[in-house]
Amino acid sequence: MKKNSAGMHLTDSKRKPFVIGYIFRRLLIMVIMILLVSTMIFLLFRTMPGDPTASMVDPSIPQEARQALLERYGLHESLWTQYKIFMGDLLRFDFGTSYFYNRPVSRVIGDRLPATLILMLTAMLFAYIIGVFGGAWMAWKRGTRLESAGVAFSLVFRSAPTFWVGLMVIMLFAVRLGWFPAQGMRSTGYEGTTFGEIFLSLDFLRHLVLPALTAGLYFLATPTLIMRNSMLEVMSEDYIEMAHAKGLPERRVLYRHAARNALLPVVTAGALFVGAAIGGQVLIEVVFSWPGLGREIVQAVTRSDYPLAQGSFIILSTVVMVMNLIADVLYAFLDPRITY
Amino acid sequence: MKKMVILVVLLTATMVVFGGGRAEQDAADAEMGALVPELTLRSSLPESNLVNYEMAQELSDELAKLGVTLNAQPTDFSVLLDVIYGEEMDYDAYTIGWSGRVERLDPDMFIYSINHSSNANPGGNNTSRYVNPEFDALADAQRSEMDIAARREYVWEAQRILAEDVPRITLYSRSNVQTYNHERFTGLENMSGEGLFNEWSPMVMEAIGERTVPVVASNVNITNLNPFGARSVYDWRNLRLIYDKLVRLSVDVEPTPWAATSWEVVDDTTIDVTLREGMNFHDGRPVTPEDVKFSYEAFMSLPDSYFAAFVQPIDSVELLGNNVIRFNMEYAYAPFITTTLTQIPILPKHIWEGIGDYTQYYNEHPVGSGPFEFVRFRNGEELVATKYEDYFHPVNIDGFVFKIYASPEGVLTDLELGVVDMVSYDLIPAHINQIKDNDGGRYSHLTITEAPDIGFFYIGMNNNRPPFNNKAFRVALSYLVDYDYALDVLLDGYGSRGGAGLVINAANEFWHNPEVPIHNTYNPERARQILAEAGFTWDSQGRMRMPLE
Amino acid sequence: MQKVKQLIQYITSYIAQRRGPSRRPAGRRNNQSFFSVFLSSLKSDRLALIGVVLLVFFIFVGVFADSLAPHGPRDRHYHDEGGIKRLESPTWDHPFGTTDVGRDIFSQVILGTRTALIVGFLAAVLVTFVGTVVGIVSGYFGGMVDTVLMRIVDFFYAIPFIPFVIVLAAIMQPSLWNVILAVSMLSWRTVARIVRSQVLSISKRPYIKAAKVAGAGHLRIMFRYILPNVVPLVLLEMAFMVNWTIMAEASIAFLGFGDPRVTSWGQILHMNSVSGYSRVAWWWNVPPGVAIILLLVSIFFVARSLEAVVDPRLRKR
Amino acid sequence: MALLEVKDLEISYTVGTGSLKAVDGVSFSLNRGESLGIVGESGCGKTTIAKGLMQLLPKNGSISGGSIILDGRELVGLGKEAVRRMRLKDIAMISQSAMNALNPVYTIGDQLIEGIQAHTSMSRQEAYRRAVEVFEMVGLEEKRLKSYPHQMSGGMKQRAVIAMALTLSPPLIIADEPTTALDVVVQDRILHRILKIQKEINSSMIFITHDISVVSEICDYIMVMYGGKVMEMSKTDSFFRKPYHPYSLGLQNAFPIITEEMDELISIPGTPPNLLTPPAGCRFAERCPFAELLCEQKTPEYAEPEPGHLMMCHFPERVEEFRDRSSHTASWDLVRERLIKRMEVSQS
Repeated sequence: MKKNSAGMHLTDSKRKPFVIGYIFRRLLIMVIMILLVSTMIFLLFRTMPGDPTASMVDPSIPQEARQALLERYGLHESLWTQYKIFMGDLLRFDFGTSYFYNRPVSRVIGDRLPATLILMLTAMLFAYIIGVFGGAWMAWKRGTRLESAGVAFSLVFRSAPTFWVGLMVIMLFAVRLGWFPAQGMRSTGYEGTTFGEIFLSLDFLRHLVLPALTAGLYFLATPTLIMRNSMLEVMSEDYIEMAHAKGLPERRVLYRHAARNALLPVVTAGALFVGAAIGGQVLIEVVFSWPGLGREIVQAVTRSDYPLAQGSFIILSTVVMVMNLIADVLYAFLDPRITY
Repeated sequence: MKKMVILVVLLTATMVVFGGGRAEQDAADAEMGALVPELTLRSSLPESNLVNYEMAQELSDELAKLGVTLNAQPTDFSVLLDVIYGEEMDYDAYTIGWSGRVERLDPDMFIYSINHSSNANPGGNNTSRYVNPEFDALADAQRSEMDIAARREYVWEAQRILAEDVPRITLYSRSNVQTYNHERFTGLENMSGEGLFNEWSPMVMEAIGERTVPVVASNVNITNLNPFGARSVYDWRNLRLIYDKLVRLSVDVEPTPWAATSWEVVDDTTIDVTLREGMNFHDGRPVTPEDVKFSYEAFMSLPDSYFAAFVQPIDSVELLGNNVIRFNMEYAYAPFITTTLTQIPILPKHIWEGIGDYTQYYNEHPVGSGPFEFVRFRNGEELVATKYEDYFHPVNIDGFVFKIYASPEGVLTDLELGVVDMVSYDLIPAHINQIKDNDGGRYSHLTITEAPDIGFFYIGMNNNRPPFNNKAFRVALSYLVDYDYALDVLLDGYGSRGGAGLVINAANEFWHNPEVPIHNTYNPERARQILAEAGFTWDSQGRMRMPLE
Repeated sequence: MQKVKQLIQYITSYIAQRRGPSRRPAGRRNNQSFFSVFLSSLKSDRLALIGVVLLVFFIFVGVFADSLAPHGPRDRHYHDEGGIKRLESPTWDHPFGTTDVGRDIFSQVILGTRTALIVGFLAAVLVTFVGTVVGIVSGYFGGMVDTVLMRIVDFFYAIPFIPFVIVLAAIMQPSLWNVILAVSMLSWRTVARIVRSQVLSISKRPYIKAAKVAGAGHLRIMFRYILPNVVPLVLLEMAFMVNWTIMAEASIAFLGFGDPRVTSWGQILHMNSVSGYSRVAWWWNVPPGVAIILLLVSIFFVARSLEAVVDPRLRKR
Repeated sequence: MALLEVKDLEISYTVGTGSLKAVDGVSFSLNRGESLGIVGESGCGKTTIAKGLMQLLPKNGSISGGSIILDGRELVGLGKEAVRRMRLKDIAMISQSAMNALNPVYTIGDQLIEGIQAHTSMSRQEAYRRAVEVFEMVGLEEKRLKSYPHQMSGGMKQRAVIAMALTLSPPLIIADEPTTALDVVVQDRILHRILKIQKEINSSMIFITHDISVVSEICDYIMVMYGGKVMEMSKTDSFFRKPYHPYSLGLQNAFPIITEEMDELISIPGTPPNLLTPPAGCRFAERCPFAELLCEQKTPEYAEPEPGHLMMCHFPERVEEFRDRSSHTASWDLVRERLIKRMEVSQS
């Protein structure tokens, strides 16, 4: 209950003795899921046409050389042997070496993942802050033109392809108005190397604005509309009338009592939305030349860089699962009725 | 509910109309030849090569008018390579291209490698499966002829045969049109097949304004900093500025002594090279003949490196003392100086000798002896290099930043915003036009450069299979290609004309045979005529049939 | 005994009184009221009305695309004096202008409408079919069946969408079917979950228990008694799936994993971006972009109104 | 002077195109320490009166006429802030559904303290002590303040809701069917506790229920409502000794008073009138076993057959006959047949 900073102190401190056990159980399931996802993706890649050497070598190279390459990457082995090696490595957190980068996949991903995550989390944060307050406000204003306008606004941006909005946003804010940089994650030749220097600098934040805005506008409809519906539902609850009957100020009823409860389904929906959101990042990354993992996946797949594509896919899956877990735990913190 | 039902019915009806095919009976016209089989043309995807994609679709439309079904199937590049280099050799036709890398100025690649029958087997570069003994003899002869004028005779004659046999139809060559910011930099060299970001520009270009480190834009990511792992021209564009080479091709594509002060052709299979004195690697250690020997031998030990073809003729490398390095060849190899010596980088032996498998080394911080010193590389973002103060040749800029974009569109934006100073790839026609139009003076700071390219893009045909095994069919096909559409419309004129069997174009002045007549006009009537003359017929349904044996 | 009877009579009449005029008929009659409620809600909900009008318009355009499109999608158009009409801004002949090689964008957008509707509709049907079956089976049988099915659902929840479609597209030849297949493979999870929770609450209703007691078979109960009650919800999900698919198709096409030979809105945008004229020829990327927005928005507006019908608590707008 | 004076109160709802009067011309007054029970079927307007007093009407509802005077102050037309201050402090409500009246995400204590602090300048500690006091009053342990609603039983929750109403010792408490959701044994205990506390702190109480027997036990006065109007109002003992209105008679049948011997339960057939199109005459006429033509044409006036005993019927003098006939099932069966016939007519 540390999360509840709203000034409420009267809580039963031993309310959630099972949280640790629950998280542990979930993590266990997650590991199994990851192994399943890995198996699936492994098999998918082996059924892919075109062996990786095709795009790796200059076409003018003799056939024997291609054979040598296949052997170097273990691609001449039987499927089962390849699978055993792959899974064995995976259990040691070894995704293998990228055919293209000649570099451990984990390091390639490590370079790219933070950029993807930060962009996504910023966009989600943006969408959720605006969406939660906006949704609550729309529920309050229900039946008015303002509400219709709010609904239409959020749905229009949910209906617009992000890459298209991205192009428009670049044209407007970067090219015409020149307010923000259009491409990349930081200025050319930016020196910073530590996490703080990279991700907390003003330069980075300026680059973050447009892509995060584009992604955020797309995400916006989910929290806004769910919050609105949920608020409408909650506002007809007896405890809201009770809060009024207690003579509490209207704003307190709206935000302390109604919004707090209405938030619960928003959190759940958000968790399920992450899966769609993190995949959709690819488009934003392409449009804004954002050096994220999504672009890497696209390249790895087109070049049949199995280890990198597999690794990225597995990592993205893991991110989705971790986000789901976080949302569930968050939900439990928000709703005291949930016990594990 | 009613509305939903209607919707379902309507949509289903649409699908039936949309997806339903016509199944017509084959009313075999008995006495005619076999039907021309249904063909598949594997073309590029629009995003990898829009012109090839378009031309393939157009050819499909043209053949349909002649009663031949040709499915132009856009195919991913790696899949395409897998198909045309695969064991099964199972394909009819495809579109692809050969890039005009500087070393391909030597005719060996375009004459021997892609047309000789010895390469017509699976995995070989003769993906047209073209076999002509008369041609083979010429191709062999030019290879071992060390006298350049005599060699030219062979090459010219070989071109004549190709133009007649039409093993492939060249669609077009694309010019190297690039751009740079003339308000910041001057003195750039534009090289054929290389563009602006070649081996020379970074050394000779000069800063005008305050910015002394140009930002070079790329729309393709760098994958590798390891010379043994590097597989694309994009990797090499940077590595060749960090690692030095014995010989460099000058702006006029003349071999110029570089890290080597001179070379001597002792006999057809022996070449002596003298290494320049006083050079150091970026870590301060001297460059020695041992490093050179090590580098060449390392590449010789890897059959699948980017340079495998170039070191293949080398038998051994000897050190003769006095900085002289001797290359013993297995057979006479005419292009040795222009290709091999200009391509193989000199690596520091003290760094590499301890590494087991060279190809698996990431080489996080490359150390070479070239004009630029590696600073850092951020995957997907940028590679930064700084001027190497100790270099024997003057360098005017303080370094460069190789900045990576996800799309040409992004580069154009940053060109306009002044973030980028020059590009390292060929601009697409649309962007050339936009920069030239200079709407509202937005691109006034940019200069467009143009150089012809010796590479070419073509429609490949499997000469082993009907109907492509019929020479008349191939020739007729070359009349169905709208070369004007490719050059004037799709390329906006930034390129040169293709033609039937053209492999060495006019940009390669020395080797190109101007006297060979090349069919390069669109004339469907003539095509029909050629086919009719060759015995092709059309049945009652308008389908084309093969000539009777 | 008499007293007990009277007590029951009292209780039932009391319940009837308490529920008052707002009680809704249970069972099959739901569907009838569903559409009439929807139609009547159109009168008061202006957004839904806009949505219906737009949607009908798009369906009309999609169905009659062949007749409505003045030209073929790949036809090149020439000036009278012979030159190709390259990158011309809108004129009467070409209401949305022409592409860089002289193709009529208006015709392409019209033909793209049909593609969007077909892709969206097909995938939505597949998704809702699989999702509904899994949801009903899982919710109805419960126990081990439920556990297993829900674990499978969890598995599919862990797969990132666009990367998965890209992999699928790479494995198979680029085609519209990839998008349909990928959407279907990953999106039934949502429908299954929602249907399951609905079924869980429905199975507790007295008439289901009554049917069971009366000896109705599992299939009969699932299809005769449960299915009609989830239909409104499923329709709603189907609407969202249509949108999801159209958006996915556009995204995949933009990334270059679509079938370039099929005229779709995403493909028009992709060709626009590949050609390099995206910033010059606004008439080339605005029409397909706006078409996507309008079609999706119209479906959202209609779905939103459906949602209010499905969930009476939202009807108080 | 009376604590609460309600005069000609009218409350209307706008529904769709029309509007309906859910409460139509209700007047009553209540002295300090006294309690009034309001009974009637669902939809008769009793809860609407409660909401009207609290000014907690939903958005489509409003007080369209009459006045409510509490302690000499007119409540109708009071500003928002004044209304807010009045709630809990002057009029507290014990709500119908204790199950849902507590916010599930906050502890009971927090919700109590929040109410106290909204009206007083008490510190958190003081408010907490007050909360403990009222918890003791309703018989809950102090540690329960730290519980969340879902951790308590229905009875405990109901007591917590009662405690909440008591925190500021308001002069008027409105209990709106406070025990409907509970089982019979708990119901009884809670009712008596409410009664006891009401006497202790000497506040007035309005007790709303559909269960007429409850009123007989705990209220000083009773008001029977039907279709938004008061059908009968009197002192409780007078009413139970001698109910006058046919509707009251029907209600008594439906809720046998335990002390009296009754053979059978008789319910009133039919449903309350639709107030969007209220009947022209007496609102109960349709279901009344003794209705005559006059009843369907003309709204009756209030009669006062005994001092302080008001009723709305055209035939106060026939009360003895009504009482007798109403105890027979046959009279009510007649109504049922009449209703069925009418339904058939309107359908054909």
